[in-house]
Amino acid sequence: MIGLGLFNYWVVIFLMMVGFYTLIARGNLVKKIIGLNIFQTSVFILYITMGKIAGGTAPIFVQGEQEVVYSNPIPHVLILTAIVVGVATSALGLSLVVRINEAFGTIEEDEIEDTAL
Amino acid sequence: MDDRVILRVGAKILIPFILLFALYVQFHGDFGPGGGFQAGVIFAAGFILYALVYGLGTAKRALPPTAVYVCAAAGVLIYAGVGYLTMALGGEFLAYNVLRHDPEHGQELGILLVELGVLVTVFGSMVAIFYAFAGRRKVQT
Amino acid sequence: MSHHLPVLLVVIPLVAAPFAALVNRPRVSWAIALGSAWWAFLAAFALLRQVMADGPIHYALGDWAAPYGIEYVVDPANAWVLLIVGMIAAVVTPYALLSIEREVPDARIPLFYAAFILCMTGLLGIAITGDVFNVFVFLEISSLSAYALIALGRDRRALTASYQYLIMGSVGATFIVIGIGLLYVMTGTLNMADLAQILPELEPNRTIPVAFTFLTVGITLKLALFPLHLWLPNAYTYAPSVVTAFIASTATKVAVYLLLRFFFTIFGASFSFGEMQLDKVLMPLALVAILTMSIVAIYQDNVKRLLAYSSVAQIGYMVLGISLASALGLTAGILHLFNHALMKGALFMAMGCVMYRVGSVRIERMNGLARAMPWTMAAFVAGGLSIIGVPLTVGFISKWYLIQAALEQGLWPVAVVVLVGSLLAVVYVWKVVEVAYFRDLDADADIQEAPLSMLIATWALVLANFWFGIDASATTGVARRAAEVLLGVGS
Amino acid sequence: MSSGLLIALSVLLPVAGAFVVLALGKWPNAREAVTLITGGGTLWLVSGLLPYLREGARPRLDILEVVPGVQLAFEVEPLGLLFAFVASFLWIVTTIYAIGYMRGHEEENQTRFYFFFAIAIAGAIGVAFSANLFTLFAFYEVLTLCTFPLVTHHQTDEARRAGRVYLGVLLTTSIAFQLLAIIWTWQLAGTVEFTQGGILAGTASAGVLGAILVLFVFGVGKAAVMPFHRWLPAAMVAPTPVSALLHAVAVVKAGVFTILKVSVYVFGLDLLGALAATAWLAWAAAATIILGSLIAFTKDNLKARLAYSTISQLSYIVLGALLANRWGVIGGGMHIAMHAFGKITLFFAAGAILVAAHEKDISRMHGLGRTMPITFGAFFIGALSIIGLPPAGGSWSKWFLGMGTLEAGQVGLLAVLMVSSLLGLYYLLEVPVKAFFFKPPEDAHRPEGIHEAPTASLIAMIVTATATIGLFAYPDLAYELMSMVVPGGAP
Amino acid sequence: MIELVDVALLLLLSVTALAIVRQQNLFAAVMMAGIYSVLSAGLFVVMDAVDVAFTEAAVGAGISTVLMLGTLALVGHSEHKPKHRPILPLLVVALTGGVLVYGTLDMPPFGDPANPIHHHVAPHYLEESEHEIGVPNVVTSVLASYRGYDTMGETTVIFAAAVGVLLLLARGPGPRRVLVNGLWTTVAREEESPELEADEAPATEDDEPKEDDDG
Repeated sequence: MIGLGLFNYWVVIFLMMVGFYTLIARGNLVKKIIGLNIFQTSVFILYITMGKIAGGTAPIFVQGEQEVVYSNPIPHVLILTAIVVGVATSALGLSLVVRINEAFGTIEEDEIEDTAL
Repeated sequence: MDDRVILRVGAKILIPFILLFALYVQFHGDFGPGGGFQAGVIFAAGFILYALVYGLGTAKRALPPTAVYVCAAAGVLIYAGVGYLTMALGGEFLAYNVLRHDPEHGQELGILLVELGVLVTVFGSMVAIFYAFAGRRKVQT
Repeated sequence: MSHHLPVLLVVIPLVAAPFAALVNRPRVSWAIALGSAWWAFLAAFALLRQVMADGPIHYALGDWAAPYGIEYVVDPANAWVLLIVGMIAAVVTPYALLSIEREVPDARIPLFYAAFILCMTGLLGIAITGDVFNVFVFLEISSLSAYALIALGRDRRALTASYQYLIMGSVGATFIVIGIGLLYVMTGTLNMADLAQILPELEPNRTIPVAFTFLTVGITLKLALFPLHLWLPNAYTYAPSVVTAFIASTATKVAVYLLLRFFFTIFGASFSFGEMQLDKVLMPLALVAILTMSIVAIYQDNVKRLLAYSSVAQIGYMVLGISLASALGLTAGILHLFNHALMKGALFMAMGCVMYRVGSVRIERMNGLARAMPWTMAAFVAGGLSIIGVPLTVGFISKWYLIQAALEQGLWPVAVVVLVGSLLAVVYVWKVVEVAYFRDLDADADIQEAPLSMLIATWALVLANFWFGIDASATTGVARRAAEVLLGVGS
Repeated sequence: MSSGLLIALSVLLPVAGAFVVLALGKWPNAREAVTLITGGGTLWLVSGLLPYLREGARPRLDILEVVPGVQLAFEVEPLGLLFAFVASFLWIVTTIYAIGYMRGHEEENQTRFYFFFAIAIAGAIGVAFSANLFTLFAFYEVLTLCTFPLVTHHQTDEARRAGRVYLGVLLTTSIAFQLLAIIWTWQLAGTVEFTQGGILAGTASAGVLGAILVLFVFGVGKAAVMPFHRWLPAAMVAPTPVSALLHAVAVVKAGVFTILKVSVYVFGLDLLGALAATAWLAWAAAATIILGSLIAFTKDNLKARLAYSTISQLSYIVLGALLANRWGVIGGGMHIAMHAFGKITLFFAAGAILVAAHEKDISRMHGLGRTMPITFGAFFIGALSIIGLPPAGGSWSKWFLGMGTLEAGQVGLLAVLMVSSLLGLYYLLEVPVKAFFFKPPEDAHRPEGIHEAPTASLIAMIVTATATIGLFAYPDLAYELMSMVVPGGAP
Repeated sequence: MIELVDVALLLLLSVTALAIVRQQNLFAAVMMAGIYSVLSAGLFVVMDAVDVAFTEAAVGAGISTVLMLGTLALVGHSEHKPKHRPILPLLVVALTGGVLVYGTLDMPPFGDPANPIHHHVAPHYLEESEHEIGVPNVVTSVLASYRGYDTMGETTVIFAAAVGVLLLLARGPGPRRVLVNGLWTTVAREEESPELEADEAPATEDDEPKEDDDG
């Protein structure tokens, strides 16, 4: 797996940037949230990738075996927290979208700007 | 609603299993993957399935919104409560060692309790959020 | 008890929030919020006194020694920020009682206070922790509740403002997470002190500068440094008055603190300013922020928006102090955290009083308002004088230090920009003053002075503006110590 | 009474009086009685300090340390005492005058007028007694701000425009230049205390010190050195007592006083004389003297003419300071007192004409001297003093100033003084000459017989006119105090 | 073998991500976002992060999708075509990505056990947690005990989100207030009405002001 070198990271960075792009370039408020989700999920992948040890196994102790290499548990813990934060943000963002739709009658950014004037 | 009989029966069979699975995830978290958060999500998912199939009204009668809000708040209180308890027992905040006579059991008990707190909050919050969304009606634009 | 003070400071409000959400009586929720706010204020004050006397306090959460567990570390720098948050909360909450009843429907008030307490808790948590990932968690607590609070503004544009803030805030937070991840991958630790120790020992590499960049951009998004400030004017304009007053005086301050912590404690001044040449980026941005945002403020018709742009300019002052990277500059920046909280708090609270009686803070609705609401407008004038930097107000003290710091390095053009910023402040403050004092009150307007509880809270901050502007030895003493701690000099 | 208490009370008494005035707003007689009593008390307190100075002491009162090394403190030295004497004495006279004027003119908001008037006096005495640049700057700005409501007393559009110019110029110059100069001084010298012989010598190159001097001279906008003189004519929209006391005495004298004080106690005459910038600035002052006179020449509105005359005369004092020798400083210091008495008499007369005859323009005052002999008589005496002719006090200060130019070897500057006096001879004496000897315009409705201003105003005018003559006969006190400022050989 | 799975999953993820960007039917986009989550969960399993995979599947593919669908049901599901070419966002994204790639150049290679990440704090957990805590799943130990405080924060985040969503969307009982002259004023205290069924709830019984103060 070491053979992959940095390639793995680069693909993940590409994924991140696809999400980031959707987030900042699109005018649809729901699409932005989807973009945010992809962006964040990809960051999670980056973290988990960093914690992987080639030939390692999930960090759950197995009785009796001694020579087991475990992958690093810390990124897992951090990402568990981050996932929760991510869904919390999405939920709040989506409820804002619902309210914006009720107030402005649209969820397209440019139309909102038009009606707000 | 009659044409959804299969759905309802299916759900009736499925939901107990989902809840059971959630409990398994909760208590198996020490040994395998899983824990309070995942269990809470699954619990909530089971209940949301119920609500989708039987209607929001039925769901709210089964589990009133107030109860859901109390759940969402109670989990945080349970978690922090463990912290206060350890403090009262002379340890640092969330130092589970002091919960029992020997540290290892204290840790186990502490983890169990805080995972319970997580479960309760996650379940409560997820259902509360679901209720909030489902209680909204589409605006004609 | 006093041993547990650092953690209790945060977790007492944290458990208060669920209670505030559950009781279905607005005034009980308010009382809970009031209790939490005053607790935070007093506890932060006690902590500050303790660290000033005995040096830093460490508290290992779960009794796991750092870096294995999360630890709370209190030193003069963050005790100072904790005090700012606690103090503003303690003043704003009494004020909130009536203001919120006017601006938020009753049914939402309990949840409002729950979100308010959570926002405060999050800010306290960010400031006090010694663990970089814990920063992120509490950052999200404060951000999520802040988004909800801002969306409660009664204008429908509060919703879009909140959404915009949510998007930019989440981008900022995600950048911070990326930065933390890159730091972690190079060092294997999340503890701040540990990071500070390991980072200088690393071989020169390309990852750490990138981590640094992401953290800087992420945090500057949160603190609304020009040109990443776009979320701020709308958010401040449309949020309920209380929320604006609280967030404007605390949230950006905590973000500035975070920036300081990363620049100076974790990366170290020699890396941040030597290798990364941070000053070359921050200083021009700060100067441009001071000038352009002050000018933009002049052209605003909504006074809350005017003050919001002024805030972006004032953030420029803080960042300018940081970018000088000297003890004096840092002292100026840290001092301005506190001073700006006092003045902007007072100004936004005065506008909240106007909102309470007039229902708008648009400038054309303030004709002759000084006659109907003399105390409110006097508070606005006093806060405005402080923004301008008239002597015997806190604004002057900040400027005194900032200019001194600039001159110390021979940067007299910087000093001139700071002063020009003050002059622009004269223009935008006086714009409001002229309308309130020189126009005639609309004949059919039936406007009374704001309620006493709101006035008292507002004037408490106004008087603090003068008190700490006349006797600044305490505030400057703490700011200097904080600067020394961050720079790693002195004790 | 200890000297510290005397100092504290002489600043606090007017403030206390102001608040009593505010409380007594509904009873005009009591309100004005309190103002008079306060004025008398203040004069008594100030005079109580004279013996200390005669013993060679410098009574000092430290209030508190604002920031480390910077004190809010008072220290009485002869120049300050002279200024305080002039301000507190003329306050009493002006109050007497104002009682007649404000009632005769049926002005509104008289309570506010007396309130801010008293605060302004406190500000002036604070300036006079300040022990360092910081304290001076603080009271300087207090003076600026509390005179703003007086300038804009009528709250009309015209007043608002004038207020903008007033505040704009004074705040701009003080914040942008003076504050910069003060902080720069602090940066270089490590202190801002006024010290005999100066504090800046040897701290930086002549270029830097010259720049600071330029910042000081133009930064003290109240000294009205061109091109920062516009505020003074603008302020003439205020009621006449305001113009009389503040814009002939307290405010403008605070400006030139600051320049004298900076010259003597911050730069020191030796350093000042060595700087190339001094000579250039002296010529800027000279230009202001000539231009001010020339513009005064063209003004038909009496108050405007007096305002430009003031601008011109202020630069005499600035010039005196910049001559950087003993005679120049003595002449400049004495001119503070001499010009004050002379100019206030002129303003009193102008106000009296307005109240009694409702005339503003000189061209419409032909023949008015016959109806108002006392007023125009007083005007004549005041004019003599301003021009510098015996038997009025102004001749002494002009004499010393002339000696100063000779000692400095600046014959050109002496010529400027002469030319300006000649111009003054015309533009000031034109008024009484036309009033006494010309025929009234045909459309003017002049009542038969003597029709003077209200008695209170007349009394005030007579007092100041008499004092102007008295100062010719007994200039001893002013001279004695100024000699203490620059100790040296006999003249 | 594992490399192959890894590469395949990454490829699929890329395809899905690009499809989401191009997709203008939001329903489809949401479904694909769910797929994206499931795929990443698969990748997490490959990377030994079973707990994370579990959570990602439950949250990303489950809860998030339900919420998004719920939102779409309320707001409609088609996206407008972007009007102008998004030059600036592309620049920002290219710059950000470029900086990140630059940053990875000195990162230890993927999967390298010599990576410093594996040598400071993590070994302590792996070696000590068994007797310090006694729970076989190290992730649980770290999550609930070593970094238990973070998890409490995380619980609070969820709670905060619930508070926020309820503030925005829930309609509770209580006195009815309307905007009069830009201010909330109690008009009449109604009976605390039993909560309305979703289907019967009037659309704008709520208190959204539609007035425009600034416009």
